[in-house]
Amino acid sequence: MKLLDVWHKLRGASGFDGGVVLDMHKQTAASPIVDCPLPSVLIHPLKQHIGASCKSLVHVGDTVLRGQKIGKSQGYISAPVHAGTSGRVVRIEEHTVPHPSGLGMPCIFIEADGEDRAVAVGPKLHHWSMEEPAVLRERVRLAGITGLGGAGFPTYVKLLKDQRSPIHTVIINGIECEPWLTHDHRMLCEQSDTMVQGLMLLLHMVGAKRGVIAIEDNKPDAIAAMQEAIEAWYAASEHQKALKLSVQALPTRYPQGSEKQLIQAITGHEVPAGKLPMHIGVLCQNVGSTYAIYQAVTHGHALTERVITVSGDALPKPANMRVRLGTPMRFVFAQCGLEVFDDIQIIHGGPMMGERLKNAEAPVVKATTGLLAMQRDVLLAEHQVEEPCIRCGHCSDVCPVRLVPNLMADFSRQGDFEKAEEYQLFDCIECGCCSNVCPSHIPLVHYFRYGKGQLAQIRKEKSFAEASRQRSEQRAGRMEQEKSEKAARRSRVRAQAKPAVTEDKDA
Amino acid sequence: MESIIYAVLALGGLALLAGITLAIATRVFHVEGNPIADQVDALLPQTQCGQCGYPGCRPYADAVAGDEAEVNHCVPGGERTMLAIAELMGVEPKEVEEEATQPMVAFVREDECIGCTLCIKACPVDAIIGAPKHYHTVIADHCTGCNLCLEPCPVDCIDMLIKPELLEHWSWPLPNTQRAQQGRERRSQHEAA
Amino acid sequence: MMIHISPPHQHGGDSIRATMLSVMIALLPATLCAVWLFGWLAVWQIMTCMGVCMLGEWVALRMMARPSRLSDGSAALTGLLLALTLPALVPWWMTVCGSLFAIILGKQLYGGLGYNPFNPALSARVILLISFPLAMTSWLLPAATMPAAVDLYDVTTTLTLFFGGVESLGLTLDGMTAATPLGYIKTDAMQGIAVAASLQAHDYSYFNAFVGNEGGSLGETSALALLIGGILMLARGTIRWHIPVTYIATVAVLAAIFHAVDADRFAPPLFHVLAGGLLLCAFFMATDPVSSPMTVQGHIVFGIGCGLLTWVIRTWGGYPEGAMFAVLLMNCTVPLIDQYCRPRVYGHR
Amino acid sequence: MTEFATILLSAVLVNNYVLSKFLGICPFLGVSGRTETAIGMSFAVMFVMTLASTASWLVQQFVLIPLGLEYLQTIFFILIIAALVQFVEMVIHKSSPVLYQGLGIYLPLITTNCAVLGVALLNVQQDYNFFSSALYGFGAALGFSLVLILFSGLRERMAHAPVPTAFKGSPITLITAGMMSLAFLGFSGLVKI
Repeated sequence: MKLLDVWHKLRGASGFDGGVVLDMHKQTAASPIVDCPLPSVLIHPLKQHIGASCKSLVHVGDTVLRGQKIGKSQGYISAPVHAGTSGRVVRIEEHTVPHPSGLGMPCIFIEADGEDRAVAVGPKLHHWSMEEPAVLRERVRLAGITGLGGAGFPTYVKLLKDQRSPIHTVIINGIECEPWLTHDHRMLCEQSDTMVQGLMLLLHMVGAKRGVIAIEDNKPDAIAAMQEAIEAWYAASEHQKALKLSVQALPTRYPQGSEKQLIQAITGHEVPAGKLPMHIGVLCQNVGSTYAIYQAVTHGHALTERVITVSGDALPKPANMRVRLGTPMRFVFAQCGLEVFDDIQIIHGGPMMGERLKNAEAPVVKATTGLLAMQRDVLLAEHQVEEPCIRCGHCSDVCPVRLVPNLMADFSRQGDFEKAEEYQLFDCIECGCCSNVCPSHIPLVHYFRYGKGQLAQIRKEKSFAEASRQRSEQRAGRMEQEKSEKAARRSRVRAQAKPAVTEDKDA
Repeated sequence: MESIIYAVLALGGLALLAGITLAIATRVFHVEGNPIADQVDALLPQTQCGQCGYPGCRPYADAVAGDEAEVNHCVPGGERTMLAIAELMGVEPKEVEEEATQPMVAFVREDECIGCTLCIKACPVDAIIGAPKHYHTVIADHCTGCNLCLEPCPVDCIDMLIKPELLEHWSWPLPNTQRAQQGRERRSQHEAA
Repeated sequence: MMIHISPPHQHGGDSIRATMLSVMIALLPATLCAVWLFGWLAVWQIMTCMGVCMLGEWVALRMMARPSRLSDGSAALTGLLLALTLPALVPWWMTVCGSLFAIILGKQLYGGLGYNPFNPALSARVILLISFPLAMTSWLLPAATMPAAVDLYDVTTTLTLFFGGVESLGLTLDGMTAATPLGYIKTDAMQGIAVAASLQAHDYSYFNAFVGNEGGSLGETSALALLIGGILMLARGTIRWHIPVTYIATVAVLAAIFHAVDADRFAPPLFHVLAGGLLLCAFFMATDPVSSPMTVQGHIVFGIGCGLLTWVIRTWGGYPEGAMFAVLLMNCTVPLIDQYCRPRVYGHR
Repeated sequence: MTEFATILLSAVLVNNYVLSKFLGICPFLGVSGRTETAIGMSFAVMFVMTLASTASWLVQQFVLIPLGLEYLQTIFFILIIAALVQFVEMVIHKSSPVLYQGLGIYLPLITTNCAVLGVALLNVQQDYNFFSSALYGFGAALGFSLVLILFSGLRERMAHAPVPTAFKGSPITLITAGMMSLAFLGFSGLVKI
């Protein structure tokens, strides 16, 4: 195995294993970010992150301000939800959310009053370098920031300063390896100074010395803009030479932007299985998250808006938009000239990892990276007839995690989930490379999701059965005890010649 | 004649030797208990519903391990449990007699409950709480949906409800391709054959 | 009822048919070379094999009420591969039997494309070899060295040969056939003749072996054509380099070591690499995706195993050529290789 | 040295018990469904066969020949093998209940495994000395194990293949065994005895 590692290192110019080169379709790469107008009603789902769901803090009829907390986080891994604009709570009910199941969840509906009055989550901290990292981290938590790259992991959890594994490198993930999406690209070009400031802020919060801005080499303008911004920063602040900031251009290859793969490409280390990047001293933040963190700290803004790419081959006017969270997708599409959705498939996110949505009613949430309106007939699934696997091995060639996808999918299909797990099913990052290259059009990722779901189900049933058994055994023991006590009492009663009547009653 | 005696003696002697060796080995390599019953019990869903005809999961596990019961009597466990037990026991899988329906949970209509505690006594997993003459309530998270509380209730105030489908509990179904379905069918055919 | 469809929604455009087509294109040089060497006879053999294979597949799938898979080209490829491993002079009915073995026994009985544990073409080839040892080891002389009486570029002559056998032309096998280099060094070795002497006695030249002007199966003789095809497949990414390279390298290294120890008994490495079906097996048989391992590590193990077995059987075995047996034997080990040769998963030690 | 290598190679590859002598087909087909079971069976057979060939050699040399009882060879050998198998069964039951469960009926069936009796009888026939017979027994078992394990891998892979209904189960298994046998023919002539 060691020899193999050497081989991987030698080959390591491109950084991570596997991966594919895709058609990028970055039509909106040159379109500046525009503001999406405010809709009349905003819809805020009570869970927009990985972790525990939020509890509503408002009632129907309440008036709220922009940035006011309306959903209280429960549990450690969670993030609060804030009102997107000022107005009145009109409904709290189930509504469809961007989720592949098409099921709904409780949402807070806010009717905008048009004034858009805002409230901050805290005072403006322009001199954040004087503040304690813990204070800043608390600010990030209050602002409800989650990873804006699509996964939605609560950001403040990642900013924890751990003595056992101090963070030495902060990576700003400007890779944006999904086709069609360009919002991070535009942010890097338009907000390069803020990005450098945000990176400084992150370095300060975790006490790291090295900051890297990773950008794929298909965005030369973003690379140039960031380099310029960093040079300008070095020129402006003589005294902070101890910090090493750099822009790293990486070859364009999907899934370069996946956190684990990016860390491997930049540091050469792998994140151990079941651990987080912080355990090897790395913090990775998305471009959008960095911007949101900076805004939260310096201006006290809660996370109420984000930049998304609205694109797709069925969209008349694709754009990069700053959208208020909670805006219904139909409204966003209408801004881009799309009103009728016949034969059009909406994808929430990019084409490689995004989900197909049933309709355009769901709102934009924190994890929305982009909205694609695609012609149905160009999508893979529409003409996908699953053929037998010819074991060509392309799937394991392109797997960035070095799995053997076709065998795992086979085990999942046959219902042999334990075997699939033995082949490290849970290490799959569902990047979709394997499905993308499969000559037999096998929906491998779907099989993995199915397998993971079934395994989780089996596990849940197992633990439920175990708990039931314990309760049942306790009950059996208790009844046994009661029985023997009763018997003992009865024999005692019989032994005494003429027992008192009251005693009998007790028994 | 002599050769017959030799033959008998030699064969008898060797047989005796083998017998003694085996007798000693039986002592040395004696296996205690029946670890199989524990393994079977671990596979059962522990609903304690008694639909198998045994008063709970452990008794059924003992019966299966002792070859006294077939592997296909666990209704709530369904096909998956049957296959797992059959594989453990190394026997041919058998069709499950009744397929379990959707997961259910008991619910007490509190305004009708008279507080008789009969259901509390019937519940095999202590999932119903309440005091005499007070409303009883089912702890939904503990309920195994075994139906055992329905029978004793004198006023029929217990309903079995389908567990609602929640977004958090949703999981991906098998892909909708023909091959995926065929794969599952083949699997079950293979197990059954 | 909602149909759930998982990402990705974008596909790279690869397909089974494209893969099969790519292999067939890579076989084109070897096929043309076979036609150049053996004239129309090669054409009849190849057409029979491909036709019968496709027909067999169509009938088999029809009988099992399964959708036809002819359009993906896998049956045609199997036929072509089988034809290239056959001696040119095999009678037509053996060719037909072999093709049916390949498709029905080797492939459809296992469940069709993707499920056959053994390479269909090779298993049919071995069945034929064991059933008809004489016919399968009578190697027709290439057209260039053929006696004038037999014109392999003549349609009627070759048709008569193909359907009626040598006897129908009033000839005997002796005048038209020659042993393969592997064959004569083996027979000579049994009589104690040194390798070099044996090669010299049979006018062996590396150049002829390289371009293919020597006795052998239809498509296995020309190292040049096979190399062109192999490189084409490597360049197009149809196969990975690990199996052919480790396979050939193992044979070469073993041969070099033993040749250095005893040059009289063991043939030189280059001879081994150019001789027999090694290159055909290394590039086209051992790399058959269905019957070879999945992972890179597996490929390396598989290639080394094939090389080792090929050389051992050639050198010490009863058969002069071991390549196809070696690949078939290694096919047996593929499930185990798949199970034990998996790459280290990201983040695991 | 060369002689020992020849015996071993011949027993493992060239004259493989399963694929060229067609001995031991019962466990070969019966226990090859799963690789783990096959590996367990392999160890059991290796143990039994090596011991059986040595024990039978000893009995042949020191009991049967001196007493002139060669005609009782078969019954003596079966007695020894039966006792050995019983012993192995107890050891496995104690040390690995899972393997014991997996081997199931095939463990006692080693008794009637013709390969074991075959190795004992062939040893006598070929006039091997003590070490040669031990080696031959071990080699034959090694060959059996090699083929059994390879075959179990193939069968695991075939288990879920859409084999035509008429060929499901034993037919395709036997065809595969035949194909393996063909492949092993490649070794013929490897060792000249």
